[in-house]
Amino acid sequence: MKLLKFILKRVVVSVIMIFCLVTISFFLVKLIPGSPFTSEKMQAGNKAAIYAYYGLDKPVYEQYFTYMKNLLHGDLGTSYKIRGVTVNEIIRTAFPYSLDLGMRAVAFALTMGLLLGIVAAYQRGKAMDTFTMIVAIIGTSVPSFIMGFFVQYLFAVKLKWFPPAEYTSFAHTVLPTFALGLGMLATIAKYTRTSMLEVISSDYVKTADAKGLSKFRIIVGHQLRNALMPIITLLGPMIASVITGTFVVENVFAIPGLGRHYVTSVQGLDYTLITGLTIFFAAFLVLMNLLVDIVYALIDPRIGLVE
Amino acid sequence: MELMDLNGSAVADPNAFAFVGEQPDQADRLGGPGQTYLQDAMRRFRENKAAVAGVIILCFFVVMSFLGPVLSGYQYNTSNLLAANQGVSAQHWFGTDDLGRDIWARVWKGGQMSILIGVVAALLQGVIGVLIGSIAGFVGGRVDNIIMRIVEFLMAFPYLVWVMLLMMVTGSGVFPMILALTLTGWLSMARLVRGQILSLKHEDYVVAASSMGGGSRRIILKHMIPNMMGIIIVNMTFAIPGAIFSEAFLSFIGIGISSPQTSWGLLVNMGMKQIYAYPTRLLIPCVCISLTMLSLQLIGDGLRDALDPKLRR
Amino acid sequence: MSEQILKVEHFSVSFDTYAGEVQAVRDVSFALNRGEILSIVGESGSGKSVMTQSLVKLLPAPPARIKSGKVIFDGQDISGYRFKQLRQIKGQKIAYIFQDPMTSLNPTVKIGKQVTEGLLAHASVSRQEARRKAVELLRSAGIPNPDKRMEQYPHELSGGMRQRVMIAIAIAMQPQLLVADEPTTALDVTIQSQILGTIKDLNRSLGMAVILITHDMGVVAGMAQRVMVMYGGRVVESGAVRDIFYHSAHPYTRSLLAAVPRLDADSTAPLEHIVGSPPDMLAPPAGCPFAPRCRYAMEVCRSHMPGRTELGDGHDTYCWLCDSRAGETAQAFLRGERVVHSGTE
Amino acid sequence: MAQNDLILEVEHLCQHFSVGGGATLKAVDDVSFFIRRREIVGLVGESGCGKTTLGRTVKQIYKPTSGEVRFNGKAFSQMDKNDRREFSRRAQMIFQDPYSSLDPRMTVAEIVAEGMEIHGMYTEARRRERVIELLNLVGLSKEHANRFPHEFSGGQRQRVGIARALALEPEFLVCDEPISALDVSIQAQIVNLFKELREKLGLTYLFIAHDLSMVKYISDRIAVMYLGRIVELTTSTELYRNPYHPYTEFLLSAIPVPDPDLESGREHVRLAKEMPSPINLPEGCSFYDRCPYACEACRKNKMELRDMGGGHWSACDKARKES
Amino acid sequence: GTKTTSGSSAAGSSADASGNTLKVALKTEPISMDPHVGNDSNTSTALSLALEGLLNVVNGEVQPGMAEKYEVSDDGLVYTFHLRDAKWQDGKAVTAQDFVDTYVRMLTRQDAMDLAYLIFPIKNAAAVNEGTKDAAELGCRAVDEKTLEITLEAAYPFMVTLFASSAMLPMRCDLVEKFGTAYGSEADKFVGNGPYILKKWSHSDRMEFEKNPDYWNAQAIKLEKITLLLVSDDNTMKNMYDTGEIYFMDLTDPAMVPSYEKDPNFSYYVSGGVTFIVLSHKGSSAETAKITSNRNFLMALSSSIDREALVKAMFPTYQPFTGVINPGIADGMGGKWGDNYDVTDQYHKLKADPEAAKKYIAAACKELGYASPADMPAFDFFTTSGEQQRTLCEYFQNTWLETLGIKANLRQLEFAQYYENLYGAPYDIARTGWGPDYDDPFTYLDMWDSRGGWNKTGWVGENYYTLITKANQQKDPKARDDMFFEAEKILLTEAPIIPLYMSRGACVVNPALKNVSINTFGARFDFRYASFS
Ligand SMILES: Nc1ncnc2c1ncn2[C@@H]1O[C@H](COP(=O)(O)OP(=O)(O)OP(=O)(O)O)[C@@H](O)[C@H]1O
Ligand SMILES: Nc1ncnc2c1ncn2[C@@H]1O[C@H](COP(=O)(O)OP(=O)(O)OP(=O)(O)O)[C@@H](O)[C@H]1O
Ligand SMILES: [Mg+2]
Ligand SMILES: [Mg+2]
Repeated sequence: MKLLKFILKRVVVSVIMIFCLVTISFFLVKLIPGSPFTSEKMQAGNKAAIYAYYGLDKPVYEQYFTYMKNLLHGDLGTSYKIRGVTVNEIIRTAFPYSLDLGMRAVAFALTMGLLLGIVAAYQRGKAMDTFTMIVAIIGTSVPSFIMGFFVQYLFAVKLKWFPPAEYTSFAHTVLPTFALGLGMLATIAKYTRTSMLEVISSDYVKTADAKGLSKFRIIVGHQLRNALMPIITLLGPMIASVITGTFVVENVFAIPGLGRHYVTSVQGLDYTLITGLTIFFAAFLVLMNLLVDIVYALIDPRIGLVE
Repeated sequence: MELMDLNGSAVADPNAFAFVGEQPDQADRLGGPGQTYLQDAMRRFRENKAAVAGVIILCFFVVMSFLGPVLSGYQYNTSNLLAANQGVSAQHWFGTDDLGRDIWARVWKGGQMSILIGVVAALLQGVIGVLIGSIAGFVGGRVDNIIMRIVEFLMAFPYLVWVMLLMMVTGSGVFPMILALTLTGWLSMARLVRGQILSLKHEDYVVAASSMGGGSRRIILKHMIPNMMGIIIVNMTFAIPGAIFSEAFLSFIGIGISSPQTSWGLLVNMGMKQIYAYPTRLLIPCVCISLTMLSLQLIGDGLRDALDPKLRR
Repeated sequence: MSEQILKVEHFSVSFDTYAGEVQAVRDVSFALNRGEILSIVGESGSGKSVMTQSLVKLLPAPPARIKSGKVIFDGQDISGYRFKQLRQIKGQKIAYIFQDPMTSLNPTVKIGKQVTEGLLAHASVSRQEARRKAVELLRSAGIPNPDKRMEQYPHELSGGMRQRVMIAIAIAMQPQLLVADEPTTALDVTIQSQILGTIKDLNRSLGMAVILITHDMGVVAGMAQRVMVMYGGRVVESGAVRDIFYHSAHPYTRSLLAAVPRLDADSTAPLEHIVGSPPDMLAPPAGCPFAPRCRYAMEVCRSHMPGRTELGDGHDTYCWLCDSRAGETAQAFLRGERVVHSGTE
Repeated sequence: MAQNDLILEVEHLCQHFSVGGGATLKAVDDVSFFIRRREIVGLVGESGCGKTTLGRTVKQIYKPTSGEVRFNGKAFSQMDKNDRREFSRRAQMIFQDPYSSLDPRMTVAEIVAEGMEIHGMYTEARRRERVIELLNLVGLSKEHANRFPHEFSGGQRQRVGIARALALEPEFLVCDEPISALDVSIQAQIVNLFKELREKLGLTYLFIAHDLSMVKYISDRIAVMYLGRIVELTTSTELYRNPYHPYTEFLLSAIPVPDPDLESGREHVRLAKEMPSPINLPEGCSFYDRCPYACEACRKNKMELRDMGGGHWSACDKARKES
Repeated sequence: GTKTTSGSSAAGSSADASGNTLKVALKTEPISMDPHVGNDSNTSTALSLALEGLLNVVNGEVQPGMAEKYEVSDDGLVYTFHLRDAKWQDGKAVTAQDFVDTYVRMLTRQDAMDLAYLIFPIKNAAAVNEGTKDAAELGCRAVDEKTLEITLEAAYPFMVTLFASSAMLPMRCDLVEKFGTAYGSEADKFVGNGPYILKKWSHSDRMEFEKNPDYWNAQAIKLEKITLLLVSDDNTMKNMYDTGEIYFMDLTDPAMVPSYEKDPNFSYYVSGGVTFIVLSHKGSSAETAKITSNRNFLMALSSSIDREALVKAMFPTYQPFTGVINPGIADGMGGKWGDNYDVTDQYHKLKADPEAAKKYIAAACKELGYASPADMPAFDFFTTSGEQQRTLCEYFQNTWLETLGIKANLRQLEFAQYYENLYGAPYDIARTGWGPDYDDPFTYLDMWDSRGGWNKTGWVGENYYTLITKANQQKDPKARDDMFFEAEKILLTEAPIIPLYMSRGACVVNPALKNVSINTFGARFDFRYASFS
């Protein structure tokens, strides 16, 4: 009941937030110099005609009202650059790929990251700790376009274990999952290690130990729970941004996800697509943060649902 | 009856049993120089070999980024097409690029820029993030809610649009770019700090400090931040490479550092394009970045350990 | 089957810190019989908790390090046991109740789970069964409405309540040895007597041996069969409870007893206390750790740690005053008088 | 004169917590008492009866649900920012839990000096001296100053907490079981210290404790709490000699005596029933369930604390009547 | 070397498994199956599979398409096409009226007119596009169901390649009413008449084509299925090629060429692209405008550049260039433009000449009243985004600074902003390029017509315009070419153009894949007759 009220309240606030976001980005985007309809061979008169056709010649506020009216019906408009295709359609076809890849990467990063972080904390200063640090360094200092290329070259071109690109079978998902997950993995491992170290010497862990619990139960049931807090905070936006698509990895592995649209829509000033993607991402982010807050309250009952 | 001491040896000296009575002043012979938490942490940091190694590596890169370009005798931006695409040689220690520019000089010049940007951006992000996160977590209630929604707003707003708008107002260059990096970089730190503050708020020592009349500023600075320093440091060590690579991306879409200046991120991106033809062009800046990250990680871990009085050597 | 459930020999524990080696426990030996209640009293910081917790390696290592010593539990030397082997003992055969109820319970886990998980780890019981048993345990530890409490989190409970939860956890497996580290420090007298009663009942019915660490001399008097007094990481005296209370042979034990207020005592006169502060375990004194604060200290006390003096009936003390050469000083101690300083340098 | 003599007045103080499911937990319920200057008032009671909560509310850590607390004649609700600041210096609290109440990342010196820094007392150098003085005062030495809390035993930590409180030269101290973690010799030292400080500095204490013999020794008056209410309040000698309330009587009987011969023969009274949950308090007297003297009337009527004569306040006098 | 020889078995097996399927990677997605919306090489490749125009170009040779045969009037102004009995994929017959409707729509539609100018050679087309003439007056007429008559403005010699280009592909205008702007945006919103049928189009991902059994020349079509895959990363494309995932790769990035140059399956092709630096006579300020309009200034910039060394160092597959017309273009006399006309090293030099450059700049300074070039303001120099552009322009920036002392502030812009700047916003210097639309020198000259189209530098060449107009009216191809050569000279001496280099296309084909047609005009890569060996 309390939870429901909390969620409801947040949803209302979030809708307002997204409304502001749409409004502000709608107007701001139009301030960027340039035009979605330039091309090297465009005749002067033709541009005006196209603008008129798409209603871009009207005052911006009028365009805004039209957009908002359509938005109420769930219509995000038609892309200017991917001719004739609606933004809804673009999201509908591209998002499943990003979602699938993102989920895999998150699952991979989370399991491996937590594992590495825990082991590193336990083996502080020993081999596994060093290994985790190396993973963290590689994961953060090697950007995903290099990592993507590297795994593709090594595992597809040299070793021929996996296909180099596309996204049609399980074998295809392995390399992009790894490339996308590694950075996250590094971050998660590092944070896990840090917060595990804070928890490891606490008294309640001693209590758990004295009960004769197995290492696994002590770690999972007692240490991890408390060590997870900062990681969960991190995870919200991280998951949101990963499952709504990542430009680089999708680019390297030729995955038709949403990621590239974030970049190309802005580069091409595809106004409708920019705004549509912004709404989509914001909704996701809000959802993830809401989840984070709920999980927060579930994990640490002292905090409660902060409104 | 004559007693043995605990080790089983007898005490022969007859004077040993002279009465002295209590001398409580000598009870304690505690050692340790007079130190505060910070001084103590610094000492422990200095005793940490790995961390010191990190500092040395970092110093090396900082020093080389200024000294390196001078050493080679080549300007980082002078092109010499006739000497283009050379490999490693006695003249050009790291070879030359497509325009015949000395890669050694470029790498170190790029280091200057990347380290500057990474450090300044990470620091700014850190300070702003900690500040705003602290306020949100500490004040709580409506303020927290509003701040967190603003953070969400900023996170959701398309980054590139921010950047392009910013470019309109400020033009391109190092400082607009640092501004652009900071604009969104502080968000994760703020969220993280807020989360930590929410749980630290309930600690008794925080309650104790506030009941003594300690203001929120003091409580945050003296109690909460030191107790979440581990997390803050990790975030900062991640923010630096983040800034370095974002810079490269921004530079290509026109808002970053302007030509002919260069940076590690730019060199990496260029190297990536030519990976098959000239793999060393990617390798060298990559190694530089990785070593810098290594040093940062070592320093970060060392700091974390030094700042945690509970940890052993 | 040996009469002794626990035998500890030459047990030393240190902490490696930046400042150096903190020698928290130094060469402690003692034994505990089945079904016996041994009370450990002593200065705070004298190593009581560290010593008892190190028996099954509960302290994080590093920094804690067991330097030497043997721990023979139930006829087996467990000092060389690794984590896996110790698991069979911890919780099941040796259970602990810790000093601090505020931090000893996991703030993010419901009480119910914290109680049941020990049961589930050792006994093959169903979840339902474990839950039912947990409710029973909580009730027997004196927690009202145990059903409701099962669903609560530690922060929703008062300190006393939390300690009772700790007790419920500890007695869950009916261990052979219960180490109760100041179990009632946070409790009021009524609950204290109830908890102690529970412990005593278990002690009687199961033959469970108990190590009871406490500062409350009244509790010691009521519970213990034998008492061990610690100071500065060492055992200074041990013996049957009456011997300690009525015939203590160590100046520290005497000072301790003298400091206890009595209900019938005059409350205007100041309580007796020991001047000075406890020794620094980073550089513990070579001799008797109590020497600097001892009214009857002699030169030798400073330089040499005395060996054991057996006073009979298991009453042992470690004090140079028992040495025949102590002469005048020992006489004064026995009379309970202050030594009048002869004034010679 | 009378007004001036009272350092703390508590009137109908309530502190209710809302717990899960919309229920409220009346941790402190309609409590009224006062403390005179230089007086030590002991507060005893079953764990969970609300002593800490009362102490914290009095120290302004919790905002009371209702009721009023007056410090030096000034009501909390009337205090402005300066008054509050002044109050935060003049009234100090020693926390029940010596482990969690010290910042793990501060040295003892920093912890002790903090209050002085907050209130800008003394110069930097003088503060450092003061820290050493205070540490010595509570039985720690100056070499402890640079150590961190985790390097101390519980008792040593508690002494740090006491030094921290004393640093601000308070006139009123809320001591939430300040000595229960200490060994007897230090208990004695600290209790002596408290008494001495009262003589020297005219301090006033609200002294929460479990150890009844210590409470008796230190307190001028003692309040007995049961389930959020004060059930008996009188001078310490009177209370021990002449308990009115059945709960007090019961409490006294549970005190262990530091004498094995006496103790071994003694049978502690054990109450048959357990303490009722503070969440759903019974309608009448909250001790009804467990009271050996309970009658039908007790079940229905809540007993108010009232003066039984000679400044002996009690909510019930059955114990006296029946014995 | 490549892995293709060892990987050919893998390639073969994957081809068998999917039943004679060809997988090809494209760097950018085809814009639309509506032929009026885009005509970049990838779009034209996709269009060539599903749509067929009047004529086809296969390996640079014109072959019959929908038109079985055609006649040209003696004056070269009227083309009459005789259509064969062909069907759209939905069974409707392909008629002459379809073509007429298509061209009218191309000129009159409101939503996408970027390409309309391409059919301006048809009589009255420009006027129809401007709205000054009625669509009925367009020189395009369905004589009967199967006969199409097209009348031209002038007897352009390049019309045959234009008829074969994607700009003149037919479309189903009746369906446009149904789908509106979305026509051609999805597989189910498009009807083709080509050798393949578009079965599936998953945007930003792939297009799947299957053999059209009803295609008039179906027996010549060997492959059952062709998949066009979007792979925007060059390295990925290389890795896919090397592992045998794809059978063909267009090496758009010159950095990729060295890896394959010695491969027997590697080949260059003429892409016709030329790259320049242009100066704006309008300038970013009044002061710079004066400088950028100065001829000596332009020559100073130009002669300080070492085209030969630059191209060798940065783009080893390209060629330095000092003209305007790509010498590889048809000269209308059966040969190449470069056979008879050559301006190499004449107006601009292949090698840098710092001495000359310094003389030029000194002259410019004198003319403009500067003591030294250092007194000149910094110039606004912009180019498109990307790593290579940055390196390239840094060369100019550095060279100009070191040889001349001229400062240029480099700015990289995204396309959407780059063109906007080039057309509307003030600037001083820009790097730009041009690719030919049809196989005729005119395509390189037309763009410098200041009165419309592309040239927004502020340079106005009245004599130039009269010259090229007159040239197009010449019957004799030699006379026409001579006049174009004259025009090229005017551009090189008067217009604010600094030519830099010509790009060259390069591709590798898996040896298992045969009969891929590569064209400069029409479909860039035509896979219709491709087959596996
Ligand atoms: N992690 C640690 N690092 C360094 N020293 C420690 C550590 N833990 C405990 N000590 C030291 O070990 C000694 C023994 O501590 P212990 O907790 O056993 O005392 P105790 O006898 O249980 O005291 P109390 O009665 O107050 O609980 C103390 O001097 C303490 O300072
Ligand atoms: N923040 C809180 N939220 C909800 N309930 C609370 C809170 N703090 C205390 N309580 C409840 O209030 C009651 C009184 O708690 P309090 O800590 O004051 O008891 P106490 O008398 O100090 O006990 P102890 O002697 O064990 O320390 C308990 O039932 C406790 O569970
Ligand atoms: Mg202890
Ligand atoms: Mg309490």
